[in-house]
Amino acid sequence: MNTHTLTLLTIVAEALLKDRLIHEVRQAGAKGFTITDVSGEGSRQRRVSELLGDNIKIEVITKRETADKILTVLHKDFFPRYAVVAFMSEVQVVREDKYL
Amino acid sequence: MNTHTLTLLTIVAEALLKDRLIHEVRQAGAKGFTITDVSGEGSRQRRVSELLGDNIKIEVITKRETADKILTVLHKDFFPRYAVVAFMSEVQVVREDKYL
Amino acid sequence: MNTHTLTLLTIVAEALLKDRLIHEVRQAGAKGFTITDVSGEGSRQRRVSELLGDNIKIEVITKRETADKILTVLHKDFFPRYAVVAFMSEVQVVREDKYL
Amino acid sequence: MTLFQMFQSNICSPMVLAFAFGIVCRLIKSEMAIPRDLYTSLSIYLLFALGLKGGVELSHSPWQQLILPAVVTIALGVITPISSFLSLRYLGRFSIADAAGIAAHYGSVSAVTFIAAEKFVLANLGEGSVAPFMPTLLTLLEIPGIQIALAIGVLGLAKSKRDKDSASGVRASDAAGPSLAGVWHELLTARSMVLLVGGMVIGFIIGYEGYASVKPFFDKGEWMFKGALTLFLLEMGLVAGSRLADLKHAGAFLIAFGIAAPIAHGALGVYLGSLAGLDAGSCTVLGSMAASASYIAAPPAVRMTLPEANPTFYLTAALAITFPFNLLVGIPLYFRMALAMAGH
Amino acid sequence: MTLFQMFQSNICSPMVLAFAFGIVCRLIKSEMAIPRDLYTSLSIYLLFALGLKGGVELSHSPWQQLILPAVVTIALGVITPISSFLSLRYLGRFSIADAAGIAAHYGSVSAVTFIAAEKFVLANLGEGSVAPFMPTLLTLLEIPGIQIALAIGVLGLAKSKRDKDSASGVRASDAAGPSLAGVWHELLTARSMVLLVGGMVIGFIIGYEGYASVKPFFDKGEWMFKGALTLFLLEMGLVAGSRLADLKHAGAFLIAFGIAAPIAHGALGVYLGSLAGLDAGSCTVLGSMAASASYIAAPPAVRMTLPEANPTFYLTAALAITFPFNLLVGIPLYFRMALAMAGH
Amino acid sequence: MTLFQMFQSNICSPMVLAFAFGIVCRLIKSEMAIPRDLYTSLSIYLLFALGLKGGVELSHSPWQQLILPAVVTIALGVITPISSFLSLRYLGRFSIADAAGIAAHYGSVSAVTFIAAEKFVLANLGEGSVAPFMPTLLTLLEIPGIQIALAIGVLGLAKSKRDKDSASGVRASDAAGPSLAGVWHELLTARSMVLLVGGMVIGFIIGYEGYASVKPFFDKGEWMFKGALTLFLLEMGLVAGSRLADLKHAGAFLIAFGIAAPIAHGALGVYLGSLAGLDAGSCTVLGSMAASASYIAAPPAVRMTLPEANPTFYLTAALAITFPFNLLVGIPLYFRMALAMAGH
Ligand SMILES: Nc1ncnc2c1ncn2[C@@H]1O[C@H](COP(=O)(O)O)[C@@H](O)[C@H]1O
Ligand SMILES: Nc1ncnc2c1ncn2[C@@H]1O[C@H](COP(=O)(O)O)[C@@H](O)[C@H]1O
Ligand SMILES: Nc1ncnc2c1ncn2[C@@H]1O[C@H](COP(=O)(O)O)[C@@H](O)[C@H]1O
Ligand code: NA
Ligand code: NA
Ligand code: NA
Repeated sequence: MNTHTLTLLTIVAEALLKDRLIHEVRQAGAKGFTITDVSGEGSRQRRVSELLGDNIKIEVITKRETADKILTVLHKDFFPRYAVVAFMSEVQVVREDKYL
Repeated sequence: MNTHTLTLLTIVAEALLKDRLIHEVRQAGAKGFTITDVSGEGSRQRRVSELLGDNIKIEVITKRETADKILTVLHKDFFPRYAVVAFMSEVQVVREDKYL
Repeated sequence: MNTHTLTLLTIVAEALLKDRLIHEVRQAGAKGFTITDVSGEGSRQRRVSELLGDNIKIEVITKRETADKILTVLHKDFFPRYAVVAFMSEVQVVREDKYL
Repeated sequence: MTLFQMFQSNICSPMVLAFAFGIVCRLIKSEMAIPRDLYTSLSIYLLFALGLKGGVELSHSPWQQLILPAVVTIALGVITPISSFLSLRYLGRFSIADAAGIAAHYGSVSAVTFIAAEKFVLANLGEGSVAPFMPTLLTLLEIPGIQIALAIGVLGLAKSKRDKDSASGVRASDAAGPSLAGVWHELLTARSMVLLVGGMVIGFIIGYEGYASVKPFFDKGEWMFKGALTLFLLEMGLVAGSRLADLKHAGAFLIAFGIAAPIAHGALGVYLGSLAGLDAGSCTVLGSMAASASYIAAPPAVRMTLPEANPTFYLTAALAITFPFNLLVGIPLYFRMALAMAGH
Repeated sequence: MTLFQMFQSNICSPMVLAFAFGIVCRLIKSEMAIPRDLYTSLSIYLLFALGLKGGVELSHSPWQQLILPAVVTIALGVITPISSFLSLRYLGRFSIADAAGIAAHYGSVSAVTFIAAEKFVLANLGEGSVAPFMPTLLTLLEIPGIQIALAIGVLGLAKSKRDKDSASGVRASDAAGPSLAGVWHELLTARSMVLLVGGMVIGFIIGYEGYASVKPFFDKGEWMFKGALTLFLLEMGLVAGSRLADLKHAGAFLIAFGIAAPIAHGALGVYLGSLAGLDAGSCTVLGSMAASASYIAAPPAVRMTLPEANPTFYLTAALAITFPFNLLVGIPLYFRMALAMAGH
Repeated sequence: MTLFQMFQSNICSPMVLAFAFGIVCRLIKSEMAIPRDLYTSLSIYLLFALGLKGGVELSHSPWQQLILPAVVTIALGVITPISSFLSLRYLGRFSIADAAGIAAHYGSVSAVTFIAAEKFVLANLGEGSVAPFMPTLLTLLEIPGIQIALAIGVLGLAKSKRDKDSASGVRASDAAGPSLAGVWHELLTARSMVLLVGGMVIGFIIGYEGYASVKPFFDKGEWMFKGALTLFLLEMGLVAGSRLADLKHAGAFLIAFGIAAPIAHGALGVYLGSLAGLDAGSCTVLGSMAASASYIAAPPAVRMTLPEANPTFYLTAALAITFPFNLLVGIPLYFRMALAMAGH
């Protein structure tokens, strides 16, 4: 299979940010995303899941620039205030145009 | 730890394809897989999750040729008809023989 | 975005190991983790999920040495006795210090 | 009671109001949601309870009475998908796949519409006014219509592809979907079917006596069932509400179809029912069954076998148009038809 | 009955014991957990049932009686968040965000405390001793307090930032949170609000007659509701139990506040209630509402809009201190106050 | 009633049929499934209800009566895991880990078998024919058998490893599992234990009076409990059905063991019960407890501590052989034994 390299951006955040994060992902121009219910612990030691919901993971396959755009928004508006982590890696896809 | 490089193939698809996709994964010779319930949106704008179920994610660690075999089947039988995306990346494992 | 490279360690294991694995992850010095409920099949053909629970996936972003430490414990105490797989890949993060 | 009074009393039942409430929640963009597992649990409970009661009733009703009604029910299961397909394809100019996909839904039956119709008749004519074997007919009507419509769709697509291929001289890969045999197995062993039939068999074995100890838990006449139904209809309202925005994509023809088809099929059901010797109450229920569109069994089967059909069309028509139409207007209407036919 | 006997009978109810049981489970580090979907299902059921009954009662009670009590309820919704903020900020030396976040919880109301208070009054004074429109007041009290506290917090933070900026000469980026208008929509369409109001509207429409068929399923006086409440309180106990360890982070002032605030607000509620002409039973319930701290509607709203506030403070205070205090001590106390005020 | 008639009436109960229905669903490869959270909710409800009722009963029964039955129950908890281990290891030639793993299941007890036995006795001998403290015995029997079998397994494995090491001269790494102390904590605070004991304590405190208000929700004699049990047994049937295919891997010895062990342990339980002065009904229940194999508490404990034991063996034996055997044949059999011993 002939493949193309794209960026997989993964965001893990507290669940109540779901709608706002989806909005930012769309805003930045991503064509799709996949969401998973997860739980977790990090440096913020948030033990509030019962009443505030657990975490969600949002995965976005997109080109590097779009991922960067999303990261910039996260950096500015979300990282300082909420429990959010984000990371990127490279993935191989078959139908590149589907994601651009 | 001494590690070996293998391919991680990730498939995200509508949930009712679960049994058929597992069948294809096994058929191609993969030794195992991990399944997660997810939801998502893509270019097909399917808003049918309540009555047709959400998406699933299938992850398969295997050698590149097996992943290619699965991708070929997806490309032929699934991509044109169903809401499915797939992508690959490289991962490091300790016990290579477990996956071959 | 200026990014740093870290290791993403992914562990898939039978659910009843959850507390023990979290303990090992913390013990090795990781600063956080994300857990997902998953199901799956592997070489052990464990068909016990109804009464013993399904699998969990634990994802840890950390430096390579810490991941190696966790893998060593898995290799010694878990791989031989339980249904567990683990693999690593590289990811790009923005705030490196958060994970160290 | 006038037809209008009937509408009114029908609209003010907790179940209909719960459905409306669900729709409103979506219209005001509330985050309100019923947990997935609660929804599944309620549907397991309702279908099993339905089958159980049906089996108990069957266990002491003479089998001969069942034959004619069963025959007309199967006739409805053959006629309604075909009539739906033809009007959608040739009047509505839908593609083969879309026409067949929608037809599969209207050829099958909605269990909640069945329950609502039965409740309506019992409220108006009293205990005993609906034949005990109606759940059996429900089971008979569930599958054939889906299969017939799917066969039409799959064969039609194959033919149109062969035509294209022979025109272009190229042979397209036949991206094989699941076999029709696979779909039979799928439908016969689907959760809804298995619960109805399983409940029926258990009910038949335990009879009145064994049923007594669990009757308050499962019986349709009891408040437990009614409470569960109220919550289930709240969820149905939520789902229907999130489909309302799709009505504009559905187009005027589909909206008209979603109202005209139930009226036509409902009238046919009432008529065939009376031919088979059913009383007015049972005719109403049979008419409502024929008029209803499946939204539990049909969607996954159609999605699997005819992925070319657009889900927006069939889901919106079945759940956002025909289901509320039947609940509010259709059932009282078929009831009037049945009374008229019985000479009242 | 002496105050002590009241405490005793209160403590030995299955609901209070289930709450205690939940706490014990966490203390002995048991893996015991209530499935998330069961918790959500129970809360949907309880809130909808609460609204439904309230609506049914409203449907045959004269509206004029509601006006004065509604006015004092809204007064409570304005006073309690401000009194909470001021004491937390200036006596307790909490940061603006923390003080406002906690105040949002104490300005709103806990539905389970409401139910417990009503049960308590009915058990002591009998049927009819609580005004039928109390659930309406519950709905009125839910939101204003949250909004007022959030507004105080957001405006206070903005001001302190402007002060800092003008001092340093640098302009910080204003990492925009959601707008207050967004929060209004969020709160008005939140699950708990929608279920209460939706249930109330449905109850109002169906009235006594329509309610009869689902009463055993939904009514607060029936065992179904009590059983569901018992399980819900078990879960509340589990959550509270896992917060107990946080009491040491909360600090002595917050613990004192978690006990003093409900007493003060409860007394105020009882007093305003009697001013508005409510009888002793309804005064007790109004006092308990004012005394209670929200732990369903408030936490997500505060987390969203004031992420600077530390959740450990507001969750621990509301659920691990004030809720059990009201359940065990507060309600009987407000009851004595109400009786005293009524001249008994 | 002859033994045969008893079997027949037993088989036709809704619960047994629901179990059979679950098995059939798996045999026809239906997608039918009970949502995980519903399953967990049902088991929470059933165990808590069981404990609650037990506690209420205890609150007004003289403690001295409990002593002898408690002693023989603990004796059963010591004897049955050892007898199981010995026959599996030396007659069945199972590995140490497998023999100990299976023995842990047969040394403990199945709560659903307990309920079924009690229902059976009450149906045949009427109200009051089972001692009120039986749920207490259930609690006593749950854990010791698991611990004893695990200790046998862990010590046996350690010894066989030492033997191998000293033979080869190499010292294997001792891949440390959880300590037995850890397992004690795990078992004592496991959900099933905590619910039984917690329910019992609450029941003991509230007594008859407090129980009255929630009795219809929780009581074993009420339809709510029976309905929940029916759904739970449907799920058990689904799980057992998916294990049937494993019977061929289990081998003839294990199948024979799965039938012979309950008969032997059941007879012993009946005998010891009558020695302890229990009446025929209670002896039947004690025998059924001894005969039953745990499939809720034991599997995770064994998997955790003895991962070398093959789950296919213990799960298949406990759930696909012994559980249905007891449900259909065992309970009536122990009942005959108990009657015979009582001289009927
Ligand atoms: N090192 C990490 N590896 C994996 N997930 C993490 C890590 N740190 C944080 N997370 C996830 O991100 C969420 C928020 O983290 P934090 O903002 O550090 O509290 C946590 O609840 C975890 O789900
Ligand atoms: N760009 C993307 N990034 C991540 N997941 C995607 C993306 N596009 C599609 N998906 C997932 O694949 C499913 C099917 O996509 P589609 O076929 O485009 O409708 C969606 O529901 C998403 O879960
Ligand atoms: N090749 C694989 N790819 C992805 N996941 C796997 C693979 N092999 C095993 N797993 C996961 O690891 C669990 C334990 O595997 P095993 O120890 O091989 O039975 C399985 O239940 C799967 O969830
Ligand atoms: Na139909
Ligand atoms: Na308050
Ligand atoms: Na036993």
